[in-house]
Amino acid sequence: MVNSLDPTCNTTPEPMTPGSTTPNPTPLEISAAELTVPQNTSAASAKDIASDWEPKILVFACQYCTYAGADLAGLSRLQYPTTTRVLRVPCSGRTNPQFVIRAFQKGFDGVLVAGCHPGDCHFTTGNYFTRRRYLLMTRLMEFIGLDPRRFRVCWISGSEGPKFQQVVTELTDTIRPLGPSQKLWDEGGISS
Amino acid sequence: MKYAYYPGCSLSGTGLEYNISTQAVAPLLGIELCELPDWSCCGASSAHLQDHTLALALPARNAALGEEQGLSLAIPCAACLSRSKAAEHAVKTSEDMRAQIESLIDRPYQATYPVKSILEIFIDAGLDTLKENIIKPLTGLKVASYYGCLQARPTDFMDVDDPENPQTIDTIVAALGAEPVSWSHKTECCGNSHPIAYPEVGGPLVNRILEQAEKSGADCIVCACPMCLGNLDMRQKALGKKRGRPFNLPVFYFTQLMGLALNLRPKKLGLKKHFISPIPLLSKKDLLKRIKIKKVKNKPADTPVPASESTETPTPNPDNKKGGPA
Amino acid sequence: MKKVGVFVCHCGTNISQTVHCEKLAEAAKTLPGVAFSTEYKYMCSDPGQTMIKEAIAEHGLDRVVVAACSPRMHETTFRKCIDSGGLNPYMLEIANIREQCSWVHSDKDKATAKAGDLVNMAVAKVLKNEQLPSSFIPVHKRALVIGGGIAGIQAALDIADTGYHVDLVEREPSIGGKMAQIDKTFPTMDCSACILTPKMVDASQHPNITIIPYSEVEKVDGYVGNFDVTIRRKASYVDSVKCTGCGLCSEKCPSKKIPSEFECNLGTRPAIYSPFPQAIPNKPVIDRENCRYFKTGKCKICARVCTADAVNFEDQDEMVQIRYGAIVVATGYTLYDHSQYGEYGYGHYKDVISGLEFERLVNASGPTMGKIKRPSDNTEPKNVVFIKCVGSRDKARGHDYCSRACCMYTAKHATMVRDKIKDSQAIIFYMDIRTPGKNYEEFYLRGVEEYGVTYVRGRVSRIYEEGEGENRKLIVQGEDTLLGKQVFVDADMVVLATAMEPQPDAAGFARKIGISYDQNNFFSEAHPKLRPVETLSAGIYLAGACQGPKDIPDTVAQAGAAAAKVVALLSKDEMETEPIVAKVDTDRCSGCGFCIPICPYKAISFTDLTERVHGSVAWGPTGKEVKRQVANVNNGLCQGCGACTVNCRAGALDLLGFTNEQILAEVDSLW
Amino acid sequence: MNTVNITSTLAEAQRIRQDLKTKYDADVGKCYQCGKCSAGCPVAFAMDTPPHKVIQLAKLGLYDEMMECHSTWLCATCHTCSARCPREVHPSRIMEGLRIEARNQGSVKVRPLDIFHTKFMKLVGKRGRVYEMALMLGYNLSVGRPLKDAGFAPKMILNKKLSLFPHTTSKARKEVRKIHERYNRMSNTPHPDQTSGGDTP
Repeated sequence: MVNSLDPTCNTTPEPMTPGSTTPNPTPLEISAAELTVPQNTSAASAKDIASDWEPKILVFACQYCTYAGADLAGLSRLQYPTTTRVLRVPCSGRTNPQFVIRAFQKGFDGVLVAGCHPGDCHFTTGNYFTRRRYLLMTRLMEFIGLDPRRFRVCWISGSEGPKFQQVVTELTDTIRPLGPSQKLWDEGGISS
Repeated sequence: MKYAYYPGCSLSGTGLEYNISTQAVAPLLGIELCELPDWSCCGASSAHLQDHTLALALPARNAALGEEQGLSLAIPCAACLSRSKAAEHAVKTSEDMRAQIESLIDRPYQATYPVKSILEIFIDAGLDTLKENIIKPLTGLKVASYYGCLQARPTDFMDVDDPENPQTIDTIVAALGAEPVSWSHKTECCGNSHPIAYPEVGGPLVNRILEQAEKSGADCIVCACPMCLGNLDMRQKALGKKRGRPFNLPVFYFTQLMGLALNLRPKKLGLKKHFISPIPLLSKKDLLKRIKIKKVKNKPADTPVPASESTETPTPNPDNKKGGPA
Repeated sequence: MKKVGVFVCHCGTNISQTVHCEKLAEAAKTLPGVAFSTEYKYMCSDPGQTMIKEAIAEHGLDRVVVAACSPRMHETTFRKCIDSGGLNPYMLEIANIREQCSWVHSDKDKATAKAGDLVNMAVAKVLKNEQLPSSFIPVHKRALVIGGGIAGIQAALDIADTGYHVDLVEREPSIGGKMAQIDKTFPTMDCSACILTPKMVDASQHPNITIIPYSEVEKVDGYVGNFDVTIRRKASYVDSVKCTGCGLCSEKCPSKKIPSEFECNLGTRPAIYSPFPQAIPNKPVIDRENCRYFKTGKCKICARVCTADAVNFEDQDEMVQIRYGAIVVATGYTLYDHSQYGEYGYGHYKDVISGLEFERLVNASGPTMGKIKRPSDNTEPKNVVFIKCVGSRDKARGHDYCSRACCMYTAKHATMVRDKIKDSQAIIFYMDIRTPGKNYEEFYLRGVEEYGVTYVRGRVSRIYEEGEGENRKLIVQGEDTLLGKQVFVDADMVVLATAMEPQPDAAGFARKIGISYDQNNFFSEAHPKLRPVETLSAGIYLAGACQGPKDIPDTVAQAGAAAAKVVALLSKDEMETEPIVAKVDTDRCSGCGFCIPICPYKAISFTDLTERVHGSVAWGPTGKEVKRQVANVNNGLCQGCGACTVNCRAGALDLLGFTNEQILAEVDSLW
Repeated sequence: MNTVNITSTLAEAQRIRQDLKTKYDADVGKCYQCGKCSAGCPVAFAMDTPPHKVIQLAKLGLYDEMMECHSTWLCATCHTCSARCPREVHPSRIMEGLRIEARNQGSVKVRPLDIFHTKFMKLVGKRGRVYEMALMLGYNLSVGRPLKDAGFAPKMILNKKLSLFPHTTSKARKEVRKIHERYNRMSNTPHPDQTSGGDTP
């Protein structure tokens, strides 16, 4: 559609980004490997997690690509764990970082934000903003001590059913040994 | 460039002339080949028909020895090359295969030093160093370059330029001044060990290659594998008799032709060890005569007596330690 | 009082096989706000929909949750259903318990628990739904067809016949595409030019069609109904108005020996040329690389001989910007480059040619005037071998897919060889013979029975040359898998049926105009079975081989379908758009403007707001009038992506249908 | 016999396919019987069952017939088929795998070839390098044609292309022997050499 706004260099300095208006170099998924695992997270040792405990993971899926990819995984009957709950958004750009924090506060053990591959976004620039916002968001999550392996951003297109299955399974297997997410959990729960 | 030279069993026996010609030519092009001590057989044509893992362990042992010296293996024989590359590929691609091989050879092996064929090494050393040192270009010699099957395949780890129509030997032959002939059976199989062990099937395989080479109008065949040369050279007379007309296609190793062009003595290249003698062909093309180059103290040699019409006066290769071709 | 109705669908057994639908419906009753909950075998069926409408009436429901298949399948169906049930269509949420639950899990209890959570989320969201009035945008009554092959021509004609104006953009100097290069067409053996040129003439003379030749689409902005397209008219150095198409310049042009792309480099053309005799528009263009004047600065013979003084060497590329309501993409295909097949010797052996090159050889207006001749020495070949699936159905070096048309055109070629060359042999090496169309099988059988074409079942492993000059033969080494024997053929010529591929720049082009493409770079249709000519980008339609390999009958059918979709769109003055648009809460908006540059459709702009402000005695009882700037969203431009809402720190911007409250309600619903 | 009931053999086919896939990384399931491997095979003229038919036998699980065919023995391992296979089935690896399995079952179809390769490996096992003279003599004796290729011997000996004595180094010999021992222990099937053809070196 419209390419009027050159996606890679957004003119207005976003308050959250400290002056970095240069297009960030890596359009790739933000993989757990790049993040430093904070030492002090009290990763529950394997033995005291109930053996049949299953993490609960919230997936923000963009309607045109990742949601379609998840549907394709269904059409091809690709099995994956029942740990994920998909929340449909029109574009990954709609996913406000505050929703992610809210999810962890309410007790989700993992959050996945997934959208179209950069360049393929139905709204042209939506996933560029996702990429930029969540590159910072992951730093913030690390800073406040949330284990970064619980939070993942990646690109899944409408024809990548197997990739959706693989990402969900991988994420479940990474989070299961980490045990329930206590770090941001607010027992009382914010009155809705 | 220094390599751990791995002659292999054939080059210590039936392929002796490939061994001596390689060792004669390499230093002239600044390539240092020091033989790998205590090398063992790579199991070439038989091991992988007995067992898959053992067939990878045998060549892996030699490559591991080379790795300990921090040198890549330089392998002339295409069969040994293929097996060593198979081991290298297995070690690189699968962890448990690497573990199995290492446990068999009781030695670490990470395939950090890639195994190289002599052909590859001479090409990497740069054809211009070769061209500079040519004293006697092999003009008028029409050559059918024969790669055989193991040089170009299997394609998942033999990274040759074009598995269907390789050009590596052709480029060397052209650099030597000879004329590489384009023909169709460059990479057709010569039958591996069939011509020796099962001639009823091996014979026709060798026969069709000789027929095609003859049809292409080549004077001779050049190859880079002792198995291929062995089959094409030893079986040629009998096959010629069988069809009632001798082929008369001498078969060379490309290192022998390089030696000739670099003005080395035929005896030093083992040219007399073939069953189909190349001497009549070479004398017909007057490539046997040696060009006398006056030995000159430290001044660069400027007036060699050019026997043939080679115009430009090539200065001998500076680090030619073995002394000028006296 | 909000009253939610929950309707759980079995979808036959698709859902009920791994989700306890009854338990799910029972559990939904206990959720806050749920007044009614039931389940039924087929919720999307008529009885299912009537059940919903009745429940709405009976229980006074004001919002509905349907737990069934993906919203991408039936969201519109259920919106229409509750609309006719008296509710605003957007008081609906769908829980996807089929594609994302029953089909992907096997443990029935866990799947039912997950389905319960999904229903829980949907109910929590629907409680926050508001009635959304749908908005309308104007539709510009003009269509653009990109690509002048048979697909583009047919689409343009069908649209133009309904009275709307169509621009037909073609990259080459003339329209006609690949079909113009073909000699005969299967299964009727019509001469391709005879059935194509009338359509080309109709297109050129049709009052509603403007052909824009030798041009390419540079940029596409805007959205359905309002595409602003920039077209680059490449410099042709010939004034199309003055030129009469007499062809004198081409005759006199000194550089003649340029390989002609139209003739697949078998024939030659001058530097100033029009590709083929029946070219439309029949106006030559100058090929800058090979024109002597542009290379050396001296020549201009064509300008001198031109009676109409139409040659102009100072011609420049020209950019044209036009607004369109709909776009049809018909950019066609190209052939697989079979030099990947070293074993077939392409490039070494002149007599190994592709199917399209054979078409040129056998074409009366081709380089050999229709006589089939060997490109190497122009002699007539006796034994012609055809090899199918070169590059198709080949994971190692080509494409996985089957190119659909090769079986038929190879059968045609073989029949023509047997027909045109006395006592010739046509041998086809095949793996399968795929004749899916009407009269296709009969056409293939006719070739075998009447014309004596030989079919050998097996793939050729290698081709090599033997012999010189006159008796030079191509030895084809294949296998007859039915006999289990190796098969050798001494062929005079070999024709390879190479795979159909998208145009080389297809991926870049798709990104440029905003449609998606698959892993083979063919453009992706909205749904392979139900919406084959639409794309996921509203207002852009597909026709022909650019969407996937196909033959001419399918292409023409698709072109007609695309035209029908375009006309359906253009027939409306206004188009109802989804009311999923951003909305500004002017009380909260501080006018910081951070949202403005985010919007890719430039839908947000500042407006002035005058309001009365109270708060201090000085301002008196009626307060003071204050003017300030606030953001304002143009509903027509906004496409509902929601990226702006995240940038708004004051929380003033929200996206209707996916408000912050709705999403947070979904997040909270599970705890 | 050319009628077969495949209902029972299909279960066997799964095992064969899985076995070949894990051991030799070659999946017969991918083959669509295009015949290109047989077309390009240099030895196909001498084979009773062309390569693509051998793969079809594997696909249908006709294990016995597969063990009976001579093709796996005649294969010259030139990998032309794998280089050109459009489905990347790697028929050369399948041939290799089936030949080894047939050999382990003891059903040798082309005895001369088996004798040559077994002798070759025994010599390598004993000395670490091939003792060519012993190989040729041993092979000729066990094939019963003592004077085969004898004509070549004098010239080769003269030109030192056939040495009368084995050339190896003690370290090479010891290490290779240990490799064979470790291999025997690891695969706990006695190395086929020990079982068949106990000819003297």
